[in-house]
Amino acid sequence: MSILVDKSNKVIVQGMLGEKGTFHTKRIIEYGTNVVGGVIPEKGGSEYLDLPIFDTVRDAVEKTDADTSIIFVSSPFAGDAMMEAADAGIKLCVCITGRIPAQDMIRVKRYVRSFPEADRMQLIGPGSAGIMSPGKALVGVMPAYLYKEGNVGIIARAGTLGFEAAYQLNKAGIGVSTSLGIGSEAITGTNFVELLEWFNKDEDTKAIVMIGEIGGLQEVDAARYCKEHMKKPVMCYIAGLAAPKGKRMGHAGAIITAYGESAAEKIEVLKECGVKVVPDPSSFAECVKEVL
Amino acid sequence: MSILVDKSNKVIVQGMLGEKGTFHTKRIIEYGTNVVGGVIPEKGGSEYLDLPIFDTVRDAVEKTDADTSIIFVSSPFAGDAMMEAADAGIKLCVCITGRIPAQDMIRVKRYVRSFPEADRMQLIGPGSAGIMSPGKALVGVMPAYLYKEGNVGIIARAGTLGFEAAYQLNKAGIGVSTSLGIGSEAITGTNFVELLEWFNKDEDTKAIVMIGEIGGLQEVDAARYCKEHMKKPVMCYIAGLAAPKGKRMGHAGAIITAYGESAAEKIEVLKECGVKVVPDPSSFAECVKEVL
Amino acid sequence: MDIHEYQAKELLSEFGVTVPRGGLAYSPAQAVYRAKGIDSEHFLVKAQIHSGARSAAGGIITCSGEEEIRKAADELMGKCLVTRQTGPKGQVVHRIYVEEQVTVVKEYYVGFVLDRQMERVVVVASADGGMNIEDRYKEQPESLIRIVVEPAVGMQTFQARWIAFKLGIDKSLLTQTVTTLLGCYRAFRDLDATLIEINPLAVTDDDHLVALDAKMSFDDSALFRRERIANLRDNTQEDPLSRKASDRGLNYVRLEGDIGCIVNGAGLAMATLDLIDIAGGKPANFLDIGVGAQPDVVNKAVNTMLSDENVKVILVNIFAGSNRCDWVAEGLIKAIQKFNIKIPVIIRLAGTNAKTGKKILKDSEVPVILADTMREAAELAVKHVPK
Amino acid sequence: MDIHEYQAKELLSEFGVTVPRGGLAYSPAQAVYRAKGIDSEHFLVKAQIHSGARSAAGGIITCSGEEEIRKAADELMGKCLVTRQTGPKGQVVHRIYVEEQVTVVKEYYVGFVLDRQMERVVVVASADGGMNIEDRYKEQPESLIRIVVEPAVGMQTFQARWIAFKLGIDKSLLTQTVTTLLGCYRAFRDLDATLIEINPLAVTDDDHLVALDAKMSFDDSALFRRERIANLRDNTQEDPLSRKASDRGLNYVRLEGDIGCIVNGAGLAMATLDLIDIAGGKPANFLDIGVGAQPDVVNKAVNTMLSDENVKVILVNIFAGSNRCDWVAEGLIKAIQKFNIKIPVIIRLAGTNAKTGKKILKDSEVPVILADTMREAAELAVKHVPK
Repeated sequence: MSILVDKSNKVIVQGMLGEKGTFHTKRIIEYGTNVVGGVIPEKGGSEYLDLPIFDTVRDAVEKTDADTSIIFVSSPFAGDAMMEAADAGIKLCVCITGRIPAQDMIRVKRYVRSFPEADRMQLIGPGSAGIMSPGKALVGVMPAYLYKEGNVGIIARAGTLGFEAAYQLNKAGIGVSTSLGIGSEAITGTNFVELLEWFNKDEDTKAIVMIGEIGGLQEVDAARYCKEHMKKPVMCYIAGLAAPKGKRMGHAGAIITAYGESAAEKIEVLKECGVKVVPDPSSFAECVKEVL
Repeated sequence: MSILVDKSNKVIVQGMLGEKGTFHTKRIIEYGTNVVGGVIPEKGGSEYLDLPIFDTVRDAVEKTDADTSIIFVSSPFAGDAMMEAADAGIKLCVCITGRIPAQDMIRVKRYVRSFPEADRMQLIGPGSAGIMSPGKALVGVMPAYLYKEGNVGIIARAGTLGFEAAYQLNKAGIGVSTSLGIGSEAITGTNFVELLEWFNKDEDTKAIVMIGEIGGLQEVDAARYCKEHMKKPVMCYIAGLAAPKGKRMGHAGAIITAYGESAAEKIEVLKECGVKVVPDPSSFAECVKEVL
Repeated sequence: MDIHEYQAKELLSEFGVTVPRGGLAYSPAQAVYRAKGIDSEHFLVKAQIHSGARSAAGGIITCSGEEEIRKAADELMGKCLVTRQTGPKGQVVHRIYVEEQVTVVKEYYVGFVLDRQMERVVVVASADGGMNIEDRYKEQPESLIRIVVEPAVGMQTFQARWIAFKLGIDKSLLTQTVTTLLGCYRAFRDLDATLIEINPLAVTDDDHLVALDAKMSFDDSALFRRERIANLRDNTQEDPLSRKASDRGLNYVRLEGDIGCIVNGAGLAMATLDLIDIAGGKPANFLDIGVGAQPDVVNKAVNTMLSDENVKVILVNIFAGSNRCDWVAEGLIKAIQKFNIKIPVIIRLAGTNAKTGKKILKDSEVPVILADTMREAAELAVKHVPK
Repeated sequence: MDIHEYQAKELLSEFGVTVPRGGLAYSPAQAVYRAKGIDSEHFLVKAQIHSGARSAAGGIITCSGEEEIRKAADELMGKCLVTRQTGPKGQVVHRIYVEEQVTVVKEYYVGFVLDRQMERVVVVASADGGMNIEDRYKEQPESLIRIVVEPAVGMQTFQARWIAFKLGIDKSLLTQTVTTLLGCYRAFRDLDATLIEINPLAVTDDDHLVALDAKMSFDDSALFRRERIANLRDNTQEDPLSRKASDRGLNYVRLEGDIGCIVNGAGLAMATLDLIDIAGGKPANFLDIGVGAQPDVVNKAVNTMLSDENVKVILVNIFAGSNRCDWVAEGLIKAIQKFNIKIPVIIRLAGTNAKTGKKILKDSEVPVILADTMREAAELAVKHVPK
């Protein structure tokens, strides 16, 4: 098993025409993911990379029964692309594009929430590295060869650190059930807690590696969730313990910052909740070995 | 029993300073309703009609534990007043003010829905005649002497027709459990179906009089609800069977008009669903007598 | 509130909608002058009335050259146009719009309207522009494209693109279409509109997407904050009595029959019309004096009623909630005496101080007929209509 | 992106916020000229740097008369101000704002900021305006007023009124306060701001509510649609190397130590800093070349790195996902040869084509030190820092 993506997902690509979109779409197809089409407004009816192209996500869903979408649309238009996916009935949307205006993301999340919970689209990203379920499907930009089939789940905010963890595990002979990049933007879709819930239910996942970083409180929420609900070992590395304190403007930012946003505070809460803390980003494999 | 209001409601008045607000607040207090204060921005800390006045609804709720609000604030500011009530934790808000811009009402309803269902404010109106539970409380502009205690529920879109029905029932010796005016504006809060649900559960209500009119589909929804769920006799008068077809502008209005918006169509659906149709607005008492 | 085509076009063009070049005229001479300012060979001279379907009613005339424009304008000015939308009395033309005639390749229909069921703005569009869109819709409802705007976020680009693709608009015009549709939506939202209709939205031979006609209506309840829109009101397009009543704070609606109705509250007005209908009569109008009317309002109401020459009987149906029947009675007596009313006046008073009110009327010398119930009042009114 | 006080005031005044009269100057002579255009006896000469807390650092000087203004401007121009917010390197003053001095009766603090937890705009306010608002907040968190804006409907009047009442602003100033707060909210929304701060928001002796200082920051990701805001960028307020890097499409952050780090991806950058810290070293900077960097980018990165004279060791940590380690290796060799680099270069390559990349480096003549893991690379870098 795996979470969110496997061979059954019917995937469409939004914005596959650019260099990045083309490069990764090819990789995704090569990996064996069930890509059923692409959406390129104005190019509907044509083919690209041997895939049927549609003008709109609705058309694509109607014609191909697609349930999953991956977005490479450039940042000024990515918010619209996410809403289009939600409107068309896409169930899982992975937005690779990052650097999306915060107000666009506020709108996207409001829009997604305007659907009844049962129909609501699961959004991964923006600024996500995507989802990789080794041996099943790749809906992301992960270098496939890094990932070995196995039973460790990976959830990383920063994409490259997720790759790094998979690489270290692979070298140590450890495989992955599903690896997800959830992005480091100010406002993102699915967070640690929701994915921990999925992993908790996944029979094939025996342990989970979380890779957090400074900013936000989702690691703290995840720590609390682990303490109360998690039936499997979770270990977590928090990047940025030595990160410089940025220059700041005004007082408001400091005032609204909550306890748990700094790396040290996150680590403190994780430890309190019994989550194993990975001391440095070279020790993923060693830590996983101890619990497997 | 009664629905929504009785002696236990703690009521505040928003916008009691104007002529209309003053007149009706006096009436409401005279009726014995538990009015605990008023909200008049800039006048907080003073007294008016022997009531403590607050600058904000939040203040009023904090100091008086108010759970109910009635709004007389003039129409440009009434949307803001409804949102303020919702924000302050008011559970039941009756907006007497009418002629509120449709876009304001779209916002108000969106705002009210942004609260979790358990905390969500019940909004009656705008353009409502209010709520009258004879012998218990008046949170509205009904002439109190028209209403006799009893077990007929009244729900009217147009305020004066609700008065007319109560008056006819009274002359025939029939009393009312609760009477509500829900307003005829394009976009309103609580509708027929929700109130029928309340009346369905109310032990003291033995029959319900609905007074609908042309436009909208809520009478159709109510008819279907009656057919499937209603355990008590419901009778309904639809005003406007002889109303002139208005001058119209363009085609869009005609296109989006659905089956069930005209008086004749409403009556047809009501009959199909087994709801007794009151043939004319002079026959409320006769119709009720037949079922009681 | 409705506005004219030329006003709607001016507003929409500020929101990025392309419209043909044109100019407003109040006289044939001015129409010619306007045309001279536009570099075009062919013109349309268009009657400005608050109604669509003007073309079929002869309200739009194609012209070439000064003389034809003058003639067309002369023909239209002051003419009463009866269209499918005006009702049988029609609308009189006081303004004329002179516009370049563009060459049309394809016509579409686009409408923005507030859907009260959904409590949202709905966009409807059809690849068949033109006059009989409702009929076409009734025959083939699936031919209509329909988009619902989520109020929390507003209309999105993907929705505009979807409409463009479903309409089958050429892909080279995609950006223009999106600009037009999103522009209309912003105009709708920013100006408190209740209707925007572009029919037809046309593709021209030089690949432009142009609004050939435009209609806009606005939310009366929001005019307090839309001064610019309120200033676009054209009184000549409204029934003079209705205007007179509304200037006096009353709501007057002219109908086809002979019984004039003075009522308080819109619900009671509808109920009164229903009862007259059941009794076999026909109302000449109804005049809603509002829920909390004061004595002087009754005077104004009677005065307005008497200006309507179709009224053969006056029916007064008052249910006093916030107001008082004795006030109404006094107001009626004064008005009947002052205007020396000879036609039958049937009065039904109920609610606050109804007994006092009835007594005042009985004790007075004025010849009124009192009724106890609404039904009785309606029946008496119908009975008193002169055969 | 941050902007200056004078720019923020100009923007906010367009949204209805009242600000004192003032003028921008690039020289003492211009400062005097600006003051002459303002009818006031007392002036403030204010250093324009991208930082608050300027007053305590001597960046704001009170003046009367031409000579004092000239002297104050002369003192400030070119001065490096170190405030509580600038960091130890401070910011150099290149622009001066001359403003009328108003008489203040009472000061408040108001801030608008995007709360990423709530995914909403949050308004914070305090009846204690001034410099030490964070300290005050830590001591008495309940003294802070806080409003969350529901994004579906935006900030509402009742919320602005609530803030005004809680601040205890005199009721005669209620309308002014509401206008100011709703104006700030609209500016925040319409300009894609991430921060608006008015500190202090002051009541003057003539009963006006005036923004005495104003700060605004903007969402870098939204600058593509805010051309006017993007044009307000003042390069002199940014680290020159950081600017140079960003012109080349790289992300450079200057730090305090001696190890220069070239990495790809922000996550890997943070991890690298963490490992250097664990190994007992101090980074001089980090330079993120992005996730999918091409060969020429490496060249640019090394060039930028060499402009930083604090760099004693270069640490390259690349995890190739979309890009390729062989490209990175080739780029590094070319750059090392071209710039004739003498300082130690530690390289860790992983991911796509890592083996080929390492082989290319080994086979080349350039003196680099290869590491297998991130940890090893960090330890080697620290070891090679000259004592």
